[in-house]
Amino acid sequence: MRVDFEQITDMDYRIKTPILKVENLAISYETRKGDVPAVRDVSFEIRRGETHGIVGESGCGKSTVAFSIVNFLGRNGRIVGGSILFQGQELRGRGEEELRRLRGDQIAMVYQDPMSALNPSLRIGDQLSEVLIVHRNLSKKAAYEKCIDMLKRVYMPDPEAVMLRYPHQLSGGQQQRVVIAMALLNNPALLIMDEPTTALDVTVEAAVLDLIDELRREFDTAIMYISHNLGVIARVSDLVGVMYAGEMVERAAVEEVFLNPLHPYTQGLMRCVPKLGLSKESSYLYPIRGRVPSPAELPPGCIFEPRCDYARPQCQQAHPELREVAPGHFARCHFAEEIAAQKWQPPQDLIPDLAALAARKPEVAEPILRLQQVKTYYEQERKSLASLLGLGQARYVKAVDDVSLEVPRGCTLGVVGESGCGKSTLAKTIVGLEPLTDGRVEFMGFDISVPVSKRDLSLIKELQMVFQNPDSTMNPSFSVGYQIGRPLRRFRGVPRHQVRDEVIRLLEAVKLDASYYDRLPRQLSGGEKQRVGIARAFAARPNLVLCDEPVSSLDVSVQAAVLNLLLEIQQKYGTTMLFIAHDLSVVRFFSDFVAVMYLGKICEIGPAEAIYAPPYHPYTEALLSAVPIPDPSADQKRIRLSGTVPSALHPPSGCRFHTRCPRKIGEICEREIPPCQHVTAEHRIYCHIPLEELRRIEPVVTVK
Amino acid sequence: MLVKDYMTKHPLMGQPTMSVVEAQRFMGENKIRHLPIVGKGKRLLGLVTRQTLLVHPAKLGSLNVWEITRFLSNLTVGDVMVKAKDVISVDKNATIEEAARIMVENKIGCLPVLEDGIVIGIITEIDLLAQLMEMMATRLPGVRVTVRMPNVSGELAKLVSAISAQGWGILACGGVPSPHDPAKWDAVVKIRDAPREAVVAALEKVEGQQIVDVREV
Amino acid sequence: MAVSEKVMPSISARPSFWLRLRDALAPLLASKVALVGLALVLFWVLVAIFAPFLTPYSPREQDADAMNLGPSAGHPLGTDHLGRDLWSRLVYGSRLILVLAPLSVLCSLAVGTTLGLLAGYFGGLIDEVVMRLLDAMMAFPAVLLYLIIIAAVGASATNVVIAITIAGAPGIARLVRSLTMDIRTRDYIAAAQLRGESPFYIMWVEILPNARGPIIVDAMLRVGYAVFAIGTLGFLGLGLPPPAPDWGSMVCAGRRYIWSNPWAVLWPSLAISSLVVGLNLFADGLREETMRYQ
Amino acid sequence: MVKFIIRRLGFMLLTMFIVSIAIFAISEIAPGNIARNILGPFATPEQEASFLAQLGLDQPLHIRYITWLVGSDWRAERLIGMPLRRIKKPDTEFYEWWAVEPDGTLVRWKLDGEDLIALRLQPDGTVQESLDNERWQTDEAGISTFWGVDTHNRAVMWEKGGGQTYWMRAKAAGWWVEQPGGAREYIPLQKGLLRGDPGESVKTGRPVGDALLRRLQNSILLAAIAFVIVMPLALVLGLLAGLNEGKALDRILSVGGLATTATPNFATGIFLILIFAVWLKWLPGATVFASERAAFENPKMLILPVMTLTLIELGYVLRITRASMVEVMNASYIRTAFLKGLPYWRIVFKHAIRNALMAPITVIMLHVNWLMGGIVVVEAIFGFPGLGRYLLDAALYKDVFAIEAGAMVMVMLAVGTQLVADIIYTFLNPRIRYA
Repeated sequence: MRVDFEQITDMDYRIKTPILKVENLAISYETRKGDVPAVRDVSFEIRRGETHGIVGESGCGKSTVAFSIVNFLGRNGRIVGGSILFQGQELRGRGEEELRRLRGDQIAMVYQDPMSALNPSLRIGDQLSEVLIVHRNLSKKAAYEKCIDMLKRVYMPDPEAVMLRYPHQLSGGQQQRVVIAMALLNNPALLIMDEPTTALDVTVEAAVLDLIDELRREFDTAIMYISHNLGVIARVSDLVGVMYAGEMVERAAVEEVFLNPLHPYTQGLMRCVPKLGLSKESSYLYPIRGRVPSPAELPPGCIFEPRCDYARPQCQQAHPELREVAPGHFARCHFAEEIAAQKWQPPQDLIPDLAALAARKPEVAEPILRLQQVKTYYEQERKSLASLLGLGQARYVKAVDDVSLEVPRGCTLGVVGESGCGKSTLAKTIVGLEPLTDGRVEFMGFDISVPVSKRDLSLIKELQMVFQNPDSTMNPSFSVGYQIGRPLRRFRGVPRHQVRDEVIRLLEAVKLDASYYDRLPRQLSGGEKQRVGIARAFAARPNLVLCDEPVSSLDVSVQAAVLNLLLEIQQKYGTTMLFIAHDLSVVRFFSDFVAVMYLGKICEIGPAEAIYAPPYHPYTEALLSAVPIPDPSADQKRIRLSGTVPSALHPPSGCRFHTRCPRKIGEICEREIPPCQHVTAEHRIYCHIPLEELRRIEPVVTVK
Repeated sequence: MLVKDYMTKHPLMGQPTMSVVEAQRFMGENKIRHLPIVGKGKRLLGLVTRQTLLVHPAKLGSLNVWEITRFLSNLTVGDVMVKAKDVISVDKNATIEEAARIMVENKIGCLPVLEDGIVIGIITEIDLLAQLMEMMATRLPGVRVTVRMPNVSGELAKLVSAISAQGWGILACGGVPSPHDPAKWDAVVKIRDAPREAVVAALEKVEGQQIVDVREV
Repeated sequence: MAVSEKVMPSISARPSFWLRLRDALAPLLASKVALVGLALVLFWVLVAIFAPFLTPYSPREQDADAMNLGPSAGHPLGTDHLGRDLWSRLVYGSRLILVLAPLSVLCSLAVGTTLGLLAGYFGGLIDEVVMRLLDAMMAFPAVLLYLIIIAAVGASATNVVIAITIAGAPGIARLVRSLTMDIRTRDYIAAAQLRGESPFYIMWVEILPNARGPIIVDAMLRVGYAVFAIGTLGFLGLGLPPPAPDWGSMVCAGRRYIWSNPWAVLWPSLAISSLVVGLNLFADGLREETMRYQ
Repeated sequence: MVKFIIRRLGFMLLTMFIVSIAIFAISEIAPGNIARNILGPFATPEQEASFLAQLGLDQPLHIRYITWLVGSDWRAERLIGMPLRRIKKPDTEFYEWWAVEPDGTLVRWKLDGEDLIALRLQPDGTVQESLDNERWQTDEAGISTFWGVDTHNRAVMWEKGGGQTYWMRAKAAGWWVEQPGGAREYIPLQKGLLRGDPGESVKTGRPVGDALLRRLQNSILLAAIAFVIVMPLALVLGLLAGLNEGKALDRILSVGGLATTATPNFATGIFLILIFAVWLKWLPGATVFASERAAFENPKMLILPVMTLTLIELGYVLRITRASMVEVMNASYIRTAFLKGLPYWRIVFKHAIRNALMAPITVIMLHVNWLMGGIVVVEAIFGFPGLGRYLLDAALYKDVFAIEAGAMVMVMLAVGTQLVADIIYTFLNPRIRYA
């Protein structure tokens, strides 16, 4: 019998009572300076089986909302208004014992950094099973069996053995699976996830997100998903709430928020993120000016007014309510309809010199930097007594293993890869902070294979670096002026009395005014510190600047400003750059050439456009399919890598990627180091799979 | 078609300490008719329906107005609920027709779904009716034909092959013993993308079967 | 952050000394415990400074007619077994201890900081050698080390300072080493290396100022320990030679007459306790508050 | 984990080696000081030289170090040409060194004028004297020499016929004599520290090892009682303070702990004596050891010393435990436990305490150095005959060998405790156990 049930649309008839309904929630923290309102007037509801994303930059109060639901605000936090209805019943004002019974049973929570979420001195099995033992009075044996079942459901390999392990014996991704399993053991009605994948690598993150989605369908759990990453939110959510400075400024279905944002802040956010598929010639990032106000000093009217391009006098006086602008689409803006109707024009000061950007496309010049079979090994710290006495064999972490590449003058080479792939070590090797184990680094025709302490000052000057962490990039003891002035004096011999003027000129180049000269680093925000770091690197007028994840710890709106600044300065000085990042979208936006690294080796290198289009190296393909794209309409192939990145102490034989490669063709991958295949003169792929076959792969991302 | 896939997961639940008044309000606000009462770890303690909340007049007979008020405000859900041992429940792996049978035989409107004594969901008559509705592809357009056929194996196959011979798709298909003729079955098929006349013409040709009802919905 | 944002632009010069002092003192004033400690310490500091104005007798003036007396109008705290005024001895004793203790801490700071910076910055073999030596020094109970050193070189003010320096330096070196190893990984150190700065510039200019917080708190605690140690040495008979009005030695001498004249041991014991406890409370309050601010 | 422990053991040995050099160097680097300390400021240079020679202090530093560490008998055996043996003198605590003749008789010598007299120990314990001049070896210059063992446990090279006179210090009498023949070189015989013989006290002439052992027992008794009282008390109070972070109980315990720790040990002791002995007259203010078992016969006199030690340690352990507990209770995994809906006490006992006690155990054990300092002071205050008192007396008298031996024992105890702490820590911490 051939019955044809195709295309039956899923229309749920059931009345969906909200599992969680938050209304006008307000939370304050007591501090020495009095109560500081951290969250004000937040309302949203989550139904059964729905994922409600909450997105916002750091410090906007998203985690506070999450912890208020389980009434875990710490000693000085307090809910001062509004209501939290869970399963139709009010949670505010419930006794501690009642709430305790709900926690872990009906409401579960997963948060960032699984390693610290698990007790280091208890076995995984004990930590899992006690949830059942406490809430359901199960016997230890029965609880263990249930836990093993649950571990199987989160695709944990070898669950019986995992039950007996300690947290430190699992990888980050596995730990997060354990935490998720722990949260779901009691089949909770509500699952709160606070940045659950932020600490994970992009390929692992993709797998965990898939898992979350699958489990949600199976358990019909309502999920409150908190993240700062627009891409992740776009991937997992049904509904999205955008938070800004403690208020929810917009709330709607995910497509609405991403494709048709109504609030100026949301619109600004969307213009800040580089999108995969756009290169720097075709797009420009428009940062939001200013910075997030501190919760202690909020503007009296609309909280976004000081940064808003549409701000009018009324915005300064009246505080807008969150109102339904379109069906199901809420925004907190007086003029949402008006703004939605008109087309956005970048403000005058932000209009980029697009023509110049386009014209900048560098003719391929001679290489300024050339790496030949560079190897950087670290000796593993030896701990046995034998090795202490000099016996035993030294083991090496092969952080960078046999890397050859060239960077043409005036171009930017982006280096991408997951954590531990050796990209930062590569940069440090080039500038001479790490000693080279083998190979040769050539810069402007000079051999610079020696550590920085043995280099000539005039060579040191030509290679400068912009660092990742804004908090450690500046010496907290010295003023901005001193720190920028120091390289000026050392490298360019600027006379003492001219240093100040010169520093101020540099500060202006990075869009900071002269008043910053005397400030100490702790008086600067993250983005400002990063700007000073850039000014310091460029003070020497170097020929090559290495940027080691310069924007990865910044919020998106600040990130955009810093990226733009780097582009602008590069253009001004004609500097060559090496840009290291783990974010493929950023690299794409920023680079002329891209190198993809895995476990110390380059998999694929070539012009940026070529990397993001077939033929791909299988690893590049997997990376691209894992990147969360902040565009719910984009189509992305689903390729998931199994397992975790092997240790660089014992890298796999043959092709390093063979243990996780979804396109492994056979024993040859395990046995032989893959050959270099030239797609074009500049585009090289290191893989055993013939090029013709790689060319046949369809593009991973298609944007409608 | 198992209970676990069609039940309502994470149903609203109450505690035995809830007052009857509160429970009435709660059920009314959330528009539900059945409220499983659970203790620690969602263990089923009892079930409250709208009927159980209507206090039996015999209990109040001897009380005056003020005593009634006090009695009612002190009355908790735990006092009036159907105790767990009397609650008829269903396993999550039961089929939905099994659930329907239990409900029909006991003349009840809802079944809590249990796993090791813990409430993991609830299935009500509405859920079952909804599935009937879905089985008949109610929300999709097509030609719905009722055919009366002998209670002999192979008859349905004849009907289906006649439809597939025309290249049509079947949206839904089901059969019940004919209420009018014990030797016959009434089968219902819903055919998509087919003109009504063509359907009638095609099915009339099937031997031994007669079209009882045709409609486009 | 937000506060500084508002205040700073109006001030064009480098943050003034007073502003920075206020910043530094703010956490201190917030802690009651630290204030109590500070008060105790200040009391003794003032007493030491104005010693001549506070005492009617010389600390060494003996009075054979007034031996082992209890408190009286003439001798507010009584006299010791040689008829010396206890108050005068206490007051001049504070001078002694408040000079010797900070001095010895400064010496161990100098030694310890240098060793710690070297070991922490260079690592490798230097670190290994220094650490093994420090481990060995730290294996000694401090009192034992004092005993050995004083037994070998004899008791004198200089030797006491030397002994305390030797006993204290390893601890400081360890602290500075761990701070250095932490700070060494910061990006601004890499930036300095990329300016081709010399290791000594990096150690003393880039690293040390950023390690100062914990070092200062530690040094405060160590001044307390040094007072403690000087007192203990005196009590054990290994401190400053007799006529010096050393608090520990006063207790040591008075110990024999404890049944007839408890005052002679009580006052110096109280004095040294109050000073050490004061220093500790102050340092501890300081640490708690600075930690809270981070 | 075994590797880890072996590694720690290796480090400990290395540390002890460096420590032994340090102790030795500090104590003996200036032997002139030692001589002057003992002989007084009026000794002549000759007397000083002779004194140093008799104690073996005229030898180069490294020879003395080796002698001290592993003994000198094996060196002397080679010179004498006979095996040497150490026996305990019956009914005393003194040891005697004898040379062993091929037939097994024990023999040593003395010089009487120019005659060498052999003393042979008879099986009944008496000593038979006989002239033994044939052992002299005379060289071309007519100088006769002989290496033998004298009656003061030294290997001695006697010499005569050189026309010199020799200074002898008769130890018991304390005066000096001149003789026509005499000892030219001395090697004080000892088995060395590592073989259990750290030498003889310069002050009493008694073997240091035995005295040390007895004193050590007393000290350990004292420390053990204090430890048994302090640990549970301090840990419980510390955990309580940590759980109540910021509340009144915590404030009181923290500040109280700080105050008791910071107060110098001797002051604490003095306060306790003043209160309980002088004013209240409840307890004795000093310890009197009339016999070996005095501590058991009159345990009341131990109360104040133990109390002083307890107060010294209590505050420190309490504060460390508190800090650790506070840190653990603020840890992410405790938050997880709360969010899992576990009851409060289950969180405290199952999740927090184990982690909270991990850090203090090492820190507390490291603090054993502090405790030892405390013991020295407490023993000094109460006149308790323990190791600390012994060391102090040795230091006051500049009794080098006693100081060296006592110091080595103390450091060994300290380092040993730390090793034990390390091992306990590895057992408690699965991260190391399953590394």
